[in-house]
Order: sequence, then C-alpha cells, then structure tokens
Amino acid sequence: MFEAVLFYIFATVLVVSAVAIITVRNPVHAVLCMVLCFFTTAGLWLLLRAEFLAIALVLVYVGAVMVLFLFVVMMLDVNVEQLRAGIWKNLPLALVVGGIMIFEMVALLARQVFGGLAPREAGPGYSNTKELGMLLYTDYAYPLEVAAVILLVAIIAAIALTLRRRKDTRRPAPAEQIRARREERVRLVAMPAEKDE
Amino acid sequence: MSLIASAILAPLSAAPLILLLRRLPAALALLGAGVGLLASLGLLVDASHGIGDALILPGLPDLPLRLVATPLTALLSSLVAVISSLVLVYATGYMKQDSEKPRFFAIMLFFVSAMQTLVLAGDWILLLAAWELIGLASYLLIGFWYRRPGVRSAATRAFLVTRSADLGLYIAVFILIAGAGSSDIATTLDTGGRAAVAAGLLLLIAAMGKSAQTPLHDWLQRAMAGPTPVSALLHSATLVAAGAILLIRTAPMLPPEVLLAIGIVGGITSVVTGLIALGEPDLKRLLAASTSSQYGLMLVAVGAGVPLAALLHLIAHAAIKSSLFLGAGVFQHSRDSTALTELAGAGRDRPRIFAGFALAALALAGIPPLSGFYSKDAVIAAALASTKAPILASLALAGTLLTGAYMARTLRVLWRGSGKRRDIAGLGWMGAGLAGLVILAIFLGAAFPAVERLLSVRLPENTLAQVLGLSAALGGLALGWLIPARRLLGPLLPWAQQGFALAGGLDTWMVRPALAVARGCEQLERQLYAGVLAVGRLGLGIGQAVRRSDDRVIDGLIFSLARATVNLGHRARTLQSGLIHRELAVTAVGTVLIFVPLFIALLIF
Amino acid sequence: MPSLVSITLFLPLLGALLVMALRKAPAQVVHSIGIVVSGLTLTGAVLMWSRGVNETGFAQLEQFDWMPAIGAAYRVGVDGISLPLVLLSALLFFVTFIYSAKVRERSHAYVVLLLLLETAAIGTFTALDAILFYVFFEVSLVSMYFMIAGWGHEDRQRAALMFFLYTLLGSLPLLLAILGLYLGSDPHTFDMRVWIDKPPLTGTAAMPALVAMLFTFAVKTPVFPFHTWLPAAHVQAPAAGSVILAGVMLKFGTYGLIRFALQMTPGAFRDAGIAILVLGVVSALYGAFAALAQSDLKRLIAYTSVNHMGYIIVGVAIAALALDPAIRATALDGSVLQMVSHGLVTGALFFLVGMLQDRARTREMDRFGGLLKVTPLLGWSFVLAAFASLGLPGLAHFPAEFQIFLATLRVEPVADVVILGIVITAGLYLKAISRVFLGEPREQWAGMADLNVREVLALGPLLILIIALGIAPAWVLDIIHQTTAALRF
Amino acid sequence: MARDLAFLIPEIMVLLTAILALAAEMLRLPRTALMVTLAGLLLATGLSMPLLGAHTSVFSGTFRIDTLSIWAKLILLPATLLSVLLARAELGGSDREGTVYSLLCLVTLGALLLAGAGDTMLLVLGVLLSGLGSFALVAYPRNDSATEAAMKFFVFASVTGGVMIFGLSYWFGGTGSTLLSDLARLDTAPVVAAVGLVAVIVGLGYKASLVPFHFWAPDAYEGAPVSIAAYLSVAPKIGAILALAQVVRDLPVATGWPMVVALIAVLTMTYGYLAALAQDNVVRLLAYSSIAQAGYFLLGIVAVGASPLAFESMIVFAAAYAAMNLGAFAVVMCTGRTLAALSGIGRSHPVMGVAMVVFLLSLVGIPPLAGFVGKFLLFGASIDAGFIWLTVIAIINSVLSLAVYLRVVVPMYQRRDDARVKDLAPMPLVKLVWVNAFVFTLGVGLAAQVLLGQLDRPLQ
Repeated sequence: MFEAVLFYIFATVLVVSAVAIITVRNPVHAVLCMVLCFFTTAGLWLLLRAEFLAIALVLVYVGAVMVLFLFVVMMLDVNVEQLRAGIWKNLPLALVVGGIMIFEMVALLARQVFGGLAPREAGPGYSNTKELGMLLYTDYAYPLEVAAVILLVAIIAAIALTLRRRKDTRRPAPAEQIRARREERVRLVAMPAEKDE
Repeated sequence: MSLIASAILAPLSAAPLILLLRRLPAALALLGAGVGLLASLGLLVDASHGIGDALILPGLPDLPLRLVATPLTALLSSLVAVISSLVLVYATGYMKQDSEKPRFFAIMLFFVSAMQTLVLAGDWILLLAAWELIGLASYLLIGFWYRRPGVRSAATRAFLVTRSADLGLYIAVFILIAGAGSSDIATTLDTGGRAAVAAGLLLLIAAMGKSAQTPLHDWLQRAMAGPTPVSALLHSATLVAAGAILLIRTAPMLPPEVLLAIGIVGGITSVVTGLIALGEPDLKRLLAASTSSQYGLMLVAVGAGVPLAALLHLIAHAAIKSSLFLGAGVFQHSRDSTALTELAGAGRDRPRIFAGFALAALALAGIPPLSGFYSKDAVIAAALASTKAPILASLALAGTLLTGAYMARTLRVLWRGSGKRRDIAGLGWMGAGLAGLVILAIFLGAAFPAVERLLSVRLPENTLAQVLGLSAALGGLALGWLIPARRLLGPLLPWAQQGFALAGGLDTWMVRPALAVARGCEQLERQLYAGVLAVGRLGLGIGQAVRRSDDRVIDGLIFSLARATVNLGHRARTLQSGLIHRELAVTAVGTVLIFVPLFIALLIF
Repeated sequence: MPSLVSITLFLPLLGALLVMALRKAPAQVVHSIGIVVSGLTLTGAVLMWSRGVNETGFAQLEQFDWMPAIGAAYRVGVDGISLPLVLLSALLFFVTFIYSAKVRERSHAYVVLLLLLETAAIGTFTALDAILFYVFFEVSLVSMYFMIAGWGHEDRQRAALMFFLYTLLGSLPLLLAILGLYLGSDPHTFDMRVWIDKPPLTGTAAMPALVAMLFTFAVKTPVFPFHTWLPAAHVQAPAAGSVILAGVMLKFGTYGLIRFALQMTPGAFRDAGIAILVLGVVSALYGAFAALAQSDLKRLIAYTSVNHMGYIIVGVAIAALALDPAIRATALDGSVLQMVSHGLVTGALFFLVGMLQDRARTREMDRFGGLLKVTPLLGWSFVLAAFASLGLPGLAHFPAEFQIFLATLRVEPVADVVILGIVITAGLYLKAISRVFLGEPREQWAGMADLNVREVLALGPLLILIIALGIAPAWVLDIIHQTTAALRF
Repeated sequence: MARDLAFLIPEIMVLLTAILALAAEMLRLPRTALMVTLAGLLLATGLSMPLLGAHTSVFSGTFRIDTLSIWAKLILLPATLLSVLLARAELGGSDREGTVYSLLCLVTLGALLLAGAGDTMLLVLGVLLSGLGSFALVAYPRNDSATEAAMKFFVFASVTGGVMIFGLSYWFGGTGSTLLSDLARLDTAPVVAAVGLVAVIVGLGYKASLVPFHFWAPDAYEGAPVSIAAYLSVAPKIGAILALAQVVRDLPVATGWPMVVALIAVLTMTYGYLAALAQDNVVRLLAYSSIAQAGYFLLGIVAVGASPLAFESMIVFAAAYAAMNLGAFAVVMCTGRTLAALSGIGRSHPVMGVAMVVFLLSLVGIPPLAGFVGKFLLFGASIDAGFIWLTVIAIINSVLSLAVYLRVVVPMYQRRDDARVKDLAPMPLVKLVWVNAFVFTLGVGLAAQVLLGQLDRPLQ
C-alpha cells in the first residue's frame, strides 16, 4: 500500500518536473528540473530494487546533464554573464528542487523504517549488477557495442561542429611540425664563389 | 479477257491514261468507251443466245465479289455503253474550249465504268461500291467548274443527299446478307417475311435518293451547275437511273406493301416534279425536274408489279433525256445561258438542232410512234392492271399530262422570239452525238418487243391505256403550248419554283439539326476540356495549399493547440523560429488521428 | 541469332544509338540515317509479312529469359492481328522520316525520338509478354511527349502535358490489370500466350481487371468522354507527330482492347459487351458531330479519328457479343482492317494538313479557298484522302466499315445507328474540301507551291495503299482472317 | 561468438573505415580520408556478397542476417560511396572534411543496424546512431539555415525517439523480452501490441519521413548541403523502412497494423506529392518527393507476410530509389537549387539533361526504368496482399507525381531561342555519381533479373 502511494508520488513528481523542463522560460530552471527528473527516476528504480541502475542513473545522468548544459550554453550562445547575474533570481527554484529531492530521499529511507511491502526477495548471492553484466556482455553484446559507437559519434559530431580552425587566428600545427623533415627546413644553396676582381 | 471485265475495264483503264498523257483526251475517251461499248454489245448478243457470263473476284472473307451478265444486266450495260458513248461524242465538241479536258474525260470514263459495275454487279457489295462510286463521280463532275459560284454547294449537296439515302442501301444490304448468308444478289432475292419488307423499304429510300424522288428531289435540279454532257449522262443512264435499276433488279423480292409504297412515291414524284418543271424558268433545271418526274413514272410501274415497263421507260427515257440535254447544251453555248427568257428563239436559230430537240420532247410526252409512247403506254397499262389502279393510274396519267405541258411550254419558248445566232466551236461533234441519240429516241420503241423476248416477260396489253395515255399527252401538249405556265399553275407557282420544299426543305430537316448537334458537341467539348484543365488547376491549388500548410502548418484546431507553445518559443527566437513546436504538435495530432481509430477498433472488436 | 522480328524491332533503336553517337554529324546525314534505318525496318516488316502467320496462335516466335524469377521473358511474335499493324507502323515511320527530312531544328534529337518511337510502336505490337508490352507502351508515351513538347506549335507544353497526364492516367490501370492477371495465373507468368489460351481470371475477379484495361484503352483509343486530350495533342503536335500519333499510337488502344481485354478476359468482356458497344456507338457519333463543328483542319481530322476509332470499338464489342464464330470473325476482320486503313488515311490527311500549314501558317479552313487551282496535286490528294476517310468504296475504309456494320446488324441491329456517322463525316469532309479547295482562289495564296518531291514521296505510298486496300483488301484480310477465324473464346 | 562476428564483417568493416577516416583526418590528410572511405566501403560491399542467401541471426537473435539486412548492405554501402563522392565535391577543402566521411559511414552503420534489427534495443540504437550523425552532417556548414535545420531535425528526433522508447517498453512488458521474434506472443494482447506499434511507427516513421512525421525533412534537406540531403533521403530512410518490415514481420495481424500502415502510405504519398506540386526550390521538391516515395515503400510493408513479393519488391525499389534519387540530387548539385537554375539545362547540357529526365521519369515509374520495376513489384505485392484499393491510390498518385516531376522537366527544355550555354563548374566527381546512377537506373530496368535472381527467395 505504502509502496503504491510512494510510487504515485514519485511518478507525479517525475511527470511534473519533466513537463517543467520544456515549459519553464529560463534554461537554467529547465536544467534544474531535469536534475529533479533524473533523481526521481532513480528513486523509482530503487523502489524496484534495481539499485545499480538507480545509482548509475544518478551518477551518469547528473554528469551528463552537466555536459548537456555546457553543450546548450555553447550551442545557443546563451549569455553566461547574464545567467550568473541571475543566480539569486534562480535561487527559489533551486531551493524547491532541492527540497523535493530531500523529501524523496527521506521517503525512500522511510520505507525501510515503516517496513512497507518489499519486492520479491531474490535468492542469496543474487546481484543486480552481475545479472546486468551477464546480459550486457552476452545477449546484448552487439547492442552494447553499438551504444559505444553512438558515443563515438557524439564525440565526432561535437568535434566536427565546434572545433574548427578559424581562418583569422594563428596557431601551431603539431602534425605538420612533427612531419617536417630536415630537408624542408634547411635549404642548402650551392653558390659560386665570388671572386674579387 | 472476258467481255464482262472489258466492259468495265476498257473505260476505266482509259481514264488514268488520259490523266497521265494529258493529250488527245477525247480520242482516248472515245476509244475506251468504244471498246466498252463493243464488250457490252457482245454481252447482249451472248445473252440473247442464252449464254450468261459471270466473274467471281476475291473480296471480303467468305463474301466474294461477283459480276454477272444476265439478259437484264447485259441489256442495261448496253444501254449505259451506248448512251455514254454518244454523250462522249457530243462532249468532244462541247468541251473543245475547256482547258481541263483531260480531267473531264477521265472522270466521265470513271463514271461510266462505275455505272457498268453497278449494272453488272452480281453481288450486293460490288453494287453498293459502284453505287457510291457513281456518287463520287457525279460529285466530281457536278463540281467540275469548281471555281464558279454556286458550284461547290451544288456538288456537295448532290453527294450528301444521295449518300444520306444510301444509308438505306447499306442497311438493306446488311439485312439481305444477314438473311441469306451470302451477298449474291440472286440468292438474296429469295428473302421473304419481315426482312424483305424492311429491306424493300430501305432500298426504296436509297432509290429515292439516287433517282431524286420527292421529297429528295431538290439536289438534282441544283446539280445542273455541271457541264451539260454530265447532266445528259447523269439523268439518262447513270446516276439517276441507278435508283430505278436497283428497284427493277430487286422487284422479284419486294412484298406488296413495299410495292405499293414504291408506286405511291413514284406517282407523287411524277406529279410534284412535273409541276416544278412547269414552273421552272431555267431550261436545264426544267429538264432535271422532268427527269425526276419520269423516274416517278418508272417507280409507278415497279409499284404496279411490272418492272419490265419501268425498264422500257428507263431505256426510252435514257435516249430521250440525253437528247434533250444535248440539245439544251447547244442552246446554252449559243446564248451562254440556260434561262428560258434568254433562250427565247434559240431553236429558230438552229432549226436542225431544234428539230432533234423537238422530236425528243414529243417522244418524252408520249406521241406515237416515238419510243416514249410505247414505254409510257406500258407504264400506264401496268398501273391500270395493278390492284391499286385508282391511285397509281391516276397519278401516272397526271404525270403524263404534266409531261406534255412542260415540254410544249419549252418548245414554245425556244421557237418563239428573236434570233441571236452565234457560232459555236465543235458543233459538228455535238450534232453527231445528238443525232445518234435522237435516232435512238425515235426508233427505240421498235426494239421493245425484242427486249420482251430477251427477258421472256410479256407486258400487259391495254387499249384503254393507249387511249388514256395518248389523250393525256396531247392534252398536256395543248395546254402547255396554249396557256402560260403562270396561269396553269396559279397559286402553286411560287411554291413550285421553290421546289415544293417543306419549310425550307432539306436544310431545315437535316442540315440544321446536324449542325446544331455538332455545335452542341463542340460546346460539350469545350466544357470537357475546361473541366480537365480545372481538375489540373484544382490539383495545383491543393498543392499550393498543402505547401502553405506544410511550410506554415495547419491553422484551426492545431493552431490553437500550438499557440501556447508559440508563446513558449519566443525566447528561443535567436536560433529557431519556434515552428518546431507547431510541427511537433501537428505530428502529435496526426498520430492521434491515425491511431485513435485503431485503438477504438481494437477495443471494440 | 536473333530472328527477323527482333531485328526489325531493334533496328530503329540501333539507329537511334548511332545518331546519338554521331553528335557532330550535320542534319542531312542524320535524316538520311533515319530514312535508311526506317527503310530497313520496313523491309524487315515486309519480310515478316512474307513469312505470314499461323492458323492458330502466334507465328515467328522468339523467346529468351529476361526475369525468370518472376516469369517475365522477352517474348515476341505476331499473329494476324498484330502483323498488319507492324507493317503499318513501319510504313508510316518510313514516310514520316521522308516527310521530316526538312526539320532543321535539333534534328538529332528529333530523329532519335522518332526512331525510339518506332521501336516502341513495333514492340507494342509484337510483344507477347505483358511486361514487355507495358514497357513499350509507356516508352512510346514518353517519346511522344517530348516530340510534342519539343517540336509542336503554339501551346505545345500544355498540350503535351495533358497528353502525357491523360494517357499515363490511362496506362497505369493497365498495370493494375496486368498484375491482376499475373497473380491470377498459375504458375505466375507474364506470358500473354498463356493468358490468352487460359484466361487467368474468371468470374467476378475478371471484371475489375477488364474495367481497368478498358479505362486504359479507352483513353488511348480514345473513346468519348476520355478523348479530350486528342484534339489538344494533335493541334499542337508537329505534322510528323500527328501522323504517328493518329496512325500508330491510337492503334495501341484498339489493339490492346482486342489483345488484352477481349482475349484475356473474354467472359467479362462479353458481360460488359453492351456497355462497350454503347460506348463505341456514342464515341463514333460524337466524334463525327464534334468534327462537323470544327473550323481548324487538324482538329477536324482529330475528331474524325474519334469517330473511326469508335467504329473499331463497335466492331470489337460485336465480336465479343457474337455467338457465331463467322460473325465474330467478320467483326474482328473489320476492326483490324479499320486500324490499318485509319493509319493510312489519317496519316495522309495529317501530312496534307501539315503541308498546308507549312505553306500558309494557318489551319483555319475559312482562310483558304480555291486551292485546288493553285496546288492541284495537294488538292487532289486531299480529296482522295478525304473520300477515303468518309468511307467511299474502292478506298481503304470501306471494306473495314462494311464488315463492322454488317456484323453489327447481325448481332445488335439497333447499334447500326452508328452508320449515321458515315453521312456526317461525308458532310464535314465535303465542307472542308469546299471551303479550302473549291471556289475562286484567293490572292493571298496565289503563289503557294505545290507538293515537292519529298512530299510526294512521303504521301505517295500512303495514297497508293489507300486505293490498293480499298480495291483489293484481300491481301491484308487474308492474313487477318487466318487469325480471327481461328479465335476461340 | 566468432561465428556471430563473422556475419558482422561488413559492419565491422564500415566501423573500421570510419575510424580510419577519422584518423586520417586527425593527420590532416583529407585525400587519404577520402580514399580510405571509398576503399573501405567498396571492401565492405564486397565482403557482403558472400553472405547472400544466408538466413540466420546473431547475438541471441538481436541482429538478423537475412534478405533484408544483406541487401541493405549491398544497396546502402554503394549509395554511401556515391554520397561520399558528392560530399567530396561539395564540402571538399573545408575544414574537417574527413569527419564528414567518417560520419557518413557511421550513419550508414546505423541504417544497417536498423535494416537487420531483431531486437527492440537495436531499433532504438539504430535510430540514435543514424540520427546523431545526421544532425552533425546537416549542421556541418555552421551557417544559420543549416543550424536551424539541424536543430529542428534534432528536436523532432528527440521527441519521436522518446515516444518510441516509451512504446517499446509496453512490448517489453507484454512479452518479457526485447526480441522482435517474441512479438508473436502479443497475440492475446492486441492493445499492448498496438501501443508499441504506435511508438515504432512514430520513431521509424520520423526516420523514414512518413506523413505526419515528416515536417523536419524539407527544412533539413534545404538547410543541409545538397550532398548530405541526397544522402539523408536515401540511407537512413531505407534503413528505417526495412526496420519497419523487420518489426511487422513478427507482429500479430490482430493489431491491425496492415491497415494502419496502408493509411499512412496513402497519407504519405498523397501529401508528399501535393506539397511537392507547388515547390519552386528543387531541393525542397525532391524532399517532398522522397517523402512521397517512402509511401510507396509502405506498399511492400503491408504485404509482409501476405505476399512472397513483399521483400523482393522493397529491395528492388530500394535499389532503384537509391540510384535515381542520388542521381537527381547530383544533377541538382551541378545546376543549382531553383527551378530557374535548371531551365535550359536540357539544351545546353544534353547528356546531363537526359540523365535528369531519366531519373525523374524513373521516380514516376515509367518503364523500362528502374523505378518502374520497383513500383511494379510493389504494386504486385500489395495487390497480392489484398490491398487493391491502396494500389489504386498509389497509381493515382503516380499520375500526380508525373505533374510534379514534369514541373522540373519542362523548364529544362524551355526557351527555344535562347541559345545561351550555361557555364557550370565542371564537377567530375558529381558527374561520376550521376553517370553511375544513370547506368544503374537504366540497367536495372532492363536487366532486373540480375537483382531478382540474387534474391534468395524466388517466387513460387
């Protein structure tokens, strides 16, 4: 029962925060909502006793969000100064987000405290992580590799779009420098000896 | 080569030769016609000895073409050959001054051979073909002076009217072939029952067209626009005769009701066109009307059940009418006109020509011992002997009376009045042709018993008929000589001069409706075209609309959904237009529209 | 060693490739190539003719695999229905090349297109594989589109587009029907002979296929009310295009009607026979009346095509309705012969109008007058062709129309009302002759030149054949009749 | 494992090519990058050949080695090769040119994954992989329009991708497996199956630019370099279509998927051509045309399982489509993007004009060109599957399409007096592309047997 109530609360938070991501005007607010969103999802995972996933989500996504945030800032030419100036303005929302996150944590922990219905106990020696690993590296080896390729693509894409040589700046070309050979550097010029007349 | 083929091919092969050589056209024409004439006479001699000739040619699959020389066809072939040869002799003189002689003679020869094919045809397909070809030839001949005003409409009209009537022949032929399973004319003559009635009536229509019977008589008078020898040939032994020949040949098959119809049509025509002739102010047109009238008499004879009488009248009329035309041609040359007012006294200028003309006129009127008397007598006797004597005989007699009247009127005009003699080139040739024909017109009557023997048919003999016929002829002549046509016709005069056309005649009943339908079709056509274009434009319009909606996304329902997101999109302006939101919304709505029915369907079933 | 049929079929294509290869050759050379190649093709067709056809089925067969995976193969051959059309096409292309020798504007492309069109036309008539047939059918369309668009008159782009859209809309249903027949055959094959011997679709399945085919062929033929593209296309097309369009391409429709609709779905065709008959009758009469209302010579001739093609439809419908094989043979004989004669006659007429237009830059009847005096050769040729077109005995149309009408009377007497058409066409041609050629010549045209040698050479064979076919149709009918008499369905 | 990998050699080859190209790029050797890419793609194509006829799956069924996936390689790899040539002609000399080649290879890899997907996970990954690279390619010029196009593309991708993953979770829930082959279990739960179907159609429909998920396509094609537009209209689209075929193959018919697909096909064809009818920009016109062509592919999809022709027809059409579309885009690269730029091309450059006409007519489906064979088989498949009405609509749309393409053809041959010969920059690489496409478009029409004979499941 308690489990169900908890689920619905989390789900509601998840949906609301997700909607907020795309509706709020301020990009920073949106990012904050996104963090909340991930956090809540992780909470849901925990409810299902998928601890590994929950942790991975928090670790990876919160990290990824930062990357994305930077990406957005870079791509959209958002004026960072302006953002920084609005830090006090953003504080209330940040506080709200923080508050909710604290509440969720407490609720999750409280489940143990209140002794609610637990999911089906797995046998001894059962490890979420291990099962996941087994699957990933046997049946899903191919998709896993593909996922890796996707990351590669993401990197290439980012590089291709952002890291360009500008025509108007000077910079060293290490590849050229390394490949340079002596013959190219020094030109020996044979000159006829000058004779004094 | 068989005689039967020579009769046709001799004139036919001379025609292209003339066109190719372009010199000595008359000599070549006479040569061709002469050889044809010999062949025809040969056929006739053979036939009189009981020797038939037949030629089977490849035609359509299962429907071969046949040429046959029976006594009847051989006789007709000889008639055609004789008359045409004499007319050609005349034409040698008549056309002496014309620069396009080769064309004239070539077409004339073509005409002759087509007519020979028609009379010698032993099957319906060949007959039909020849039937249409003489139409073509007469079109070309009537339109010979195509640059003169009025000629083209005359030629066009002649061809069109006859061709319309030819539909009757077409369908009759189809019915007969369908009934008999063969196109052999002899075989199809066994047809009976409703098929025979239908075919007979259709044949009558065809004959009415060709023989210019009321109400299709109008074209013949207009056809006078062509050279005179053409008229002579057209009216005597070829084009116009074809109708009568057709009915004579098919008479054994025709059931009584059809015969009655034929008789009545013929009788009415002989009276109506007789009246027209009486009121006609132009000599050639008068003769043309007279032709219709005489063919009316022949139809009366056919209707009375005595085709032989019709045949005899056909033969006599052929000689007579060609004589009359040839004479008229001479008068025409001397006065450069054919209007009777202009021709007044023309006969007095050339008494010998006038004598020939007058003899022929008297023959036509039916004065003994000229040929016309015997043939007309046979017709009246046949009418009297028929079961419908009251109708047929009275019509025939009225026709005879009118014949006398208009011929007398003509003679009177030509004889009276002052002379304006003028020399004519080629008069010798013309005189020769005319003389030959007049001699025929006078003496042909003597040959009639021979014809009866040849065909082994006896004519009904009737003294009453002779008396009635002669008195009608004499009475007519007297009336015509003594009383002006104006008085004779009285109130009918204007109507007669219009050719008794009912409410505008042919134009009102055929041409205008056809043109109206054509215009209707054209209108529909425009609309169809516009419709197709409109569909095209509609497509393009839809395309534009779709493009706009796609570029700027659908308004309405979706727009309202999108408005909120648009507002949200404002701050992202710098990079994106915000349209993505709208498009996503459209996508969402589209998805819902597609899948909601799916789910409903799944949940219900 | 490919057979005569294939050689004849692909000769023009080879010629086209040759012309494409000789990009720098002057126009005269290119035209000579066109004439020689089409002449050789004509020789091939004549040789095919001399080999004749079989009593049953197809003759001069040739076959090799093309797409065996789906049962499509390169199959060609002829029978009494197609052989005359092959000869007709080869002849018309040959004279068209002679006639077009004056074209100087992009002559390379012109000759290539015409040669391509020739292969497509002969291919359409000889193909015995449905896919192959369809391929040739469509290729002809494309070539003709470019022909009209490239060398036509004032409003050619739109006319070409209309022509193309219309006939494509018309031809795609055929594709549908072909697919239906293919899927209905067992084992799946595109072999038309198999489809003819054993119609793959029967009962209710055959009707949609028939309707699809009818739609295609009705547009192509064309039949009222699908004919509106025809006058538009003809008026804008160059004379050579008109000749090919009317002389050869319209036959695709009627040929398809016999080959596909009648032979492959005979049962359904019989069921729909009355409707098709009505369509044919209406079309014939409508075409005649619409032609009567025209003042533009080319439109006039275009509409008479609708009329003549209407007779063919009537003939085919009658053949389907007839129970007696003899009558069926008569009707089909007439229809096929009409296709040939229409090709000759209309080809000649379009040439003549083209020649008039070359000289006068107009096609309006009322602007002429008395030309018979100025240009006697042209004038008399027109008179001859016109009389042939109005069905005068002794000229090409008569035997064909006679047979069609005869069979019609024996099967559906009421439908013989269509015979009215011959009077109306007579009227309209006489009107045209009278306005254009009779009367006093106008000052304006006094200096008009008569036909030159090239034009005589182009026109002569057609006129001679018109007469030959009218006087002695047997030399063509024998070939046709061999097949039609043996048809059993 | 080794066996599984052996079947993946072509894919591995492509990946290696991408990495090597990248390495060459890092060394600032763009020509080497190009050569490596071309060689790698050729090699990968060659290495796909031995697979023909195989019918199996690898990695526990997550990836299928079957007619569709093998032919996808044989079609998409050469298509990519041609696209690389186009890209070289258009983007050659720009900064980081090698990354373009690398990205092209990787996107193709994504499309190949889609074409052989046997697992929902692979569907997701394929969409992601081909998507990510595509955004970068579209945005490559870094100007406003390209960036906006990429942005639009990206947003659409995220939304539709999200929907797809959401829906696929239903399938996972319903079957307890991510394998497509287990979808048959959903027989008893059609609603669950339908939710997943919606998701998949949204996700793959976006990739294949089916209506109403197509909005990104015209903008993206217009904003992107022409070579990239050409590539995007071919490779990812064909991949997505084939993936859809892989999905519906195992999907119970009770979900009503054939009808849904048929409806979308109608919408896509009609809407695509209608919108194309009014375009003045040839690239946009071709974009809409490629949307409409996707609708024709669906005729094959509806026949999956119902007609033996289904796969054959899709493969033949895919090959034909790749050739004619790439060819058309290549010609546009030579001339310019507007209709006005094309006017008179037929006269000044006759051979190229003929080639363009052939591509366009092939897109219409005029025999004996490749497009005809493809469409013919597609029509046959859908009739065989009982979708006669759909075929009729497709045929009507073909007529509509004619109007669309003739709008391009007509100006090409306009202007009778204008003897002006356009000075177009000689583009040997582009010429190479359209000549190849031209030969193929003509050749497949005439010798379709070469293709058909290789298809492993001949009719009977």
